Amino acid sequence: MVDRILNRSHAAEAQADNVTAAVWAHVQQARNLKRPHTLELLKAMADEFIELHGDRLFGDDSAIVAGLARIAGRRLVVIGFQKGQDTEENIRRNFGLPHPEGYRKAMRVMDLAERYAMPVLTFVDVQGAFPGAAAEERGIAEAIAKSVGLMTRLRTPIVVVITGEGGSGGALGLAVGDVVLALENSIYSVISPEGCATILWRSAEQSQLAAVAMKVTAGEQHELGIVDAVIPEPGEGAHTDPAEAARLISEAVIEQLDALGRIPLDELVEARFQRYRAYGPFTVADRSAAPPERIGIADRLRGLLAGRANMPAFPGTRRGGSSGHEEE
Amino acid sequence: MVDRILNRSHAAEAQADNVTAAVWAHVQQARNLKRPHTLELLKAMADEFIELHGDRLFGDDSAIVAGLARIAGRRLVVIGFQKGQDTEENIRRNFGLPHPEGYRKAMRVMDLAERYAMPVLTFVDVQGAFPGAAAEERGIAEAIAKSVGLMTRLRTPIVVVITGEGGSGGALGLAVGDVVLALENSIYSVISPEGCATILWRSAEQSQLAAVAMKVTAGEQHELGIVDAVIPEPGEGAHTDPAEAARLISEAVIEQLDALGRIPLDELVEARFQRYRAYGPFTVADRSAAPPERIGIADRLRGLLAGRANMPAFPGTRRGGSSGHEEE
Amino acid sequence: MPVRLPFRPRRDTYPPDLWTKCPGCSEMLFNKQLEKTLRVCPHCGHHFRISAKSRIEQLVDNGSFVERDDDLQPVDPLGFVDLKSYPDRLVAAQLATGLRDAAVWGLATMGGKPVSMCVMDFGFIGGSMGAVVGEKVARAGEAALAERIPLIIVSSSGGARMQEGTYSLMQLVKTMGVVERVRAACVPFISVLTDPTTGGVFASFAVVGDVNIAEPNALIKFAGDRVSAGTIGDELPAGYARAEFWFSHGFVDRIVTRAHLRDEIIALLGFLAAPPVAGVGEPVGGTGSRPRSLLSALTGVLVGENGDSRNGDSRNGGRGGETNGSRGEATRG
Amino acid sequence: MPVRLPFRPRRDTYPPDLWTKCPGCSEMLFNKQLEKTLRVCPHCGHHFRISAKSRIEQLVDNGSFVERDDDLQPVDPLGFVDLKSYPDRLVAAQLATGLRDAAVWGLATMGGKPVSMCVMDFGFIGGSMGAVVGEKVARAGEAALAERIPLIIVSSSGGARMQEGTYSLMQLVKTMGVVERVRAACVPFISVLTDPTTGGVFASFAVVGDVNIAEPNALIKFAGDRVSAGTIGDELPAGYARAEFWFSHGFVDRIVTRAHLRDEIIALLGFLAAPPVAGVGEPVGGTGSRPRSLLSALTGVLVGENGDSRNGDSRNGGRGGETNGSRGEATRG
Ligand SMILES: [Zn+2]
Ligand SMILES: [Zn+2]
Repeated sequence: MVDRILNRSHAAEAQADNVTAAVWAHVQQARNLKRPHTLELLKAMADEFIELHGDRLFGDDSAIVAGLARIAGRRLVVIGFQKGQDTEENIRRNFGLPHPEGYRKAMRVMDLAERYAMPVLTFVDVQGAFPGAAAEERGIAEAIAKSVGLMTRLRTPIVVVITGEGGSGGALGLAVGDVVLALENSIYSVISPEGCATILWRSAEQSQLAAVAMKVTAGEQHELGIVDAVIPEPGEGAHTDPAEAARLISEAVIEQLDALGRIPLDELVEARFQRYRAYGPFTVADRSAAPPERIGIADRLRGLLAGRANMPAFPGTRRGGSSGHEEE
Repeated sequence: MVDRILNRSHAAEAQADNVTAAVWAHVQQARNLKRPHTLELLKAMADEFIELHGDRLFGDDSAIVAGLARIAGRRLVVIGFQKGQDTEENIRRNFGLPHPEGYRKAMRVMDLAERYAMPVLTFVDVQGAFPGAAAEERGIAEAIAKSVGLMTRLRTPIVVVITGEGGSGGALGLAVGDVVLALENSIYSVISPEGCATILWRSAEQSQLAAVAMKVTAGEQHELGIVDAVIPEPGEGAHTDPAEAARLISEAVIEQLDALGRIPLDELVEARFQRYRAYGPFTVADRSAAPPERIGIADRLRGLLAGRANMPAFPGTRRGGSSGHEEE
Repeated sequence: MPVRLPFRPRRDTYPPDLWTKCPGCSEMLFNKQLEKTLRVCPHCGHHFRISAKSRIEQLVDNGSFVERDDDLQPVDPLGFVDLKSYPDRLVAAQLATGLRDAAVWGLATMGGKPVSMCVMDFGFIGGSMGAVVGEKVARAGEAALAERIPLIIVSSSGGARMQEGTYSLMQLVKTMGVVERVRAACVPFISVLTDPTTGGVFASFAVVGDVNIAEPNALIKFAGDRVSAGTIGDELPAGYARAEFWFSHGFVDRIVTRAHLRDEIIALLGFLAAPPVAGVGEPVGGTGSRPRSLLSALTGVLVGENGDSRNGDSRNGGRGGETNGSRGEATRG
Repeated sequence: MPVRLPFRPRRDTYPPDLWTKCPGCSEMLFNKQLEKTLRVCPHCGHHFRISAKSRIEQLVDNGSFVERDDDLQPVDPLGFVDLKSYPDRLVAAQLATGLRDAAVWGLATMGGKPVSMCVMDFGFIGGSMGAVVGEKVARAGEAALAERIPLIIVSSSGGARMQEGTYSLMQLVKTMGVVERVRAACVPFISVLTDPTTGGVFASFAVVGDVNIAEPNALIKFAGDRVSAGTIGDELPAGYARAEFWFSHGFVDRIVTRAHLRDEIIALLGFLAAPPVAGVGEPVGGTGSRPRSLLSALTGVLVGENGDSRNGDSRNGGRGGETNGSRGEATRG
């Protein structure tokens, strides 16, 4: 659809506008405040949930909840982001924007999962980590890095469900898994569309174009191999029938857990590592194509751009790497 | 000497006063602000020292220093308490009273010691952990517990040197080792004499009696088996000749490291565990001495106290447990 | 000749036919009634301190507790004398509590599942930890390790016992050493912090449970003596160092009222179970099988594993006035 | 037909016969002189950004660096277009830097000891991390693992590369996965954070070195874009998110001036050496033998292990105006 935006014929432009509007509607849907969050989903899915609190270092972050849950007879550790249901709760939960303590609590509870042989299920719905100084100076970067690192090696199955907004590193801190599922109306991106537009378009108003360019929708992320499967949402979206949404999620999660539970742990962890090891396509240049004599940069640029047939892969290269999941 | 204080004949009283004065002079010596601290000792002992900073969680505690040192050609991790040399430095170092970040930094650096096969050397000289709310609320208790726990299982030799005041849990957080040495004028106690007096005598003014009762001096702690060996101090004390004090410490430490280095790690860690597992004498009561009929408490108390021949061990019990090191 | 210590079970420091004034709300409470509410004020929820024996009775399946090592007895390694001699203090504490020292440990079942449990008694020299208390905590941990059954420690202590000097300080190391082994072996450890849990007990095993549970308003802190001795003159905020303070500072997982404590622990035991072999535990999907314990054979007192409840329903009466059972719990089917 | 990319080595963005105004102190600095001080202002100590190639030259033993995987080339997996197309940005960056992407990795020696090194180049699309950068970091880590030689990563990056979308985000996982394996294998990892190290690079490998070193005043932060985009309106204090800020907040071990960086790393390598077999390492007293590396045979370029210095003393001239080499260093014999 990006190509369409570039070929600015009137028809194409109209079509691009349609696409952009559709993508943006999807983004709005993913951000709908009424969507069920971790605790609402657990209420519907779990027979039992014992929330655990605190990072044993500094505090208890209410924007990330974690605990022990029994779902369809299975013992699980469940960790997820939690926004408020109303203004008061939203303030108490910092509008769902986590501080480092949230990820450190998550790691502590993941450690319990590993030691007591419980699979981990995470629900991801966060605009991003809290961007203020309090989170920064207490090491939100360190907390996310460590949580991601722990999840690459945790010796128990991990199923991730992107339920709303999978926003950047803040989301990734709980989103490393053997299986990554996504609700139909969810999004996942390396940076918020607003952030991307601010940097690349130098205007937050171009967020819609950024959302299109980054292919943020669950469906597109599935095509890219980042998301393994998309879970359909009931009615006009998960918030219109949270119980049914929870049922669909539960069904999908249990199916995955059953499959993962049959894989020996060593293999499981190795496969998870290899999954992420493989992400990100690149090519290998033809070494025989040696650099030419140095000439004026402007001329060369012009010539190059004119002669360029078709990116992505530069001509004269052979394809290497993989887009991760597609390779398996 | 406690017995002497109890038998209040005049001669004995005078003698008790002498003992008390001597013990208190020892305490003052241990607390002499001019005694060399970790960095001063390292300056004299180490060919090289690279200080490492920060707990990777919240801050860098300047009351505990940690780093990589080369002493007599050996790679070591050295961790120790650090007071200031003058008022300004004392303020910057919080008068040598550590916050949780100090112990968490220590644990991080101990982990490096284990992974890169460097023995750990600690210097202990601290009145106690910082007793204020900032340390409390960030988990000084948790930090000390975890540091003690880590030291019970760290897979590398640990040599502890009590150089000044070994005060309570704050000191213990860096004082678990395969070998515990103490400078001649140092002290080691479960609580500061002032704290003990406040609680048991209900007056901080009885600190001197508390110091006597707790047997705080290095020599007494050696007799109790808590300290393995006492390192003599030069001249009027370590502060009168820091270079010579450092040389004597270095000599003692290297001798211990040589011995510890010959022990396979599994055995070393097991022996360390068993050392601390055995500390603290107790007895096992004779089960045939069944509880009598219930009678008036006061009468019984009186009768008991009169009939009691000699504590510690209650009559009718066989001795069990051990005083730790003495058993080996 | 053995002197027979006049051990007598501590019945009740509050005679059942009298009244007690609640320090929380100043209501006069009839002791017999208070006993039925597990010594929690039905008006304001104030949790009175209780003895180790009462605590155990409230937690375990009826009659399942088998005490171990009740014959361990403290000695006086330093010849310690303050205003009284340590032996005198020991005898007085023994007479008052019917205990030989400030901790009781043993094996029991909770909801039919075997556990190793150690409970401290504040009535014995402030629940302070000397060699015997450290030894009992260590043995409880070692039994949990050997049987691969959960370790439950209920703390109530002023900290290390000064009268045993640095031997008491070494109990922090002894207990942490064992608890680290329990952790490494993937054996569960639930720490219950009750009023008060301070000093060296808070700075060792009590703070490092897989799950830390605290009773409401329990005083929990490390720097007890020196703050109170005026070393630091900070103004301390209301609620400082209480259970709720530690909850918000991230060191307590859950605050649970006494009425819910047993159920809460049983619920946790439904999740925290040592896998068959430490650190291995191949395919972990499914429902998490736990190995049939050999404990029954050893103790000879365990109720059937299916027994998820016990009798003693009388205990469940009279719990009116309790507020919500546990903080931050989202759902509980 | 292959299009031959006009790769040219970036000599110097500052022609040597001209002057540059220091953003730190506004002094006019003669570029040739600036080059001699490793692009550090001799007046105020301002550290100018430098290219990956310059960085490597400054750090490794002369001529010892053998680049690996210089043929890895980015693609455009999303067909990304903003104000320019991603391929256009790539070509422009390649022309400007002579690099195919924002990282260079290879094997080298420092003070005679083999290392695996990966250096980022901020000049290439802000040093952003897409698939190629992530791959190079991962391969550098894997080489360190395979050879059991220290891993050294010098970061200089605006974070994840937006144009590769979530593939860029996945580079955080890829790199952390490898770094976790490096750690588990007891292979040393020194992370050098230079101006700027932000976003997903700070939130992955850069923050988790065994030792984290930062250059003075380097901007280091995670929440770059959103703070600057005005999402949060907090007043930020002076020095916020600079190297010294992170030092005082406990995330940076040492702040080291560029003039001392090589010596500092070599000194650290004298301590941080992978033991013969991961996690085993029987008796650890003595002087810590390190296994004779097989690397020499593989690279064929290493200098002798005794060589603790290199030539290139000219580099050490003209370092006047440098202040203390590293913060908080106590003694250094
Ligand atoms: Zn009341
Ligand atoms: Zn300047």
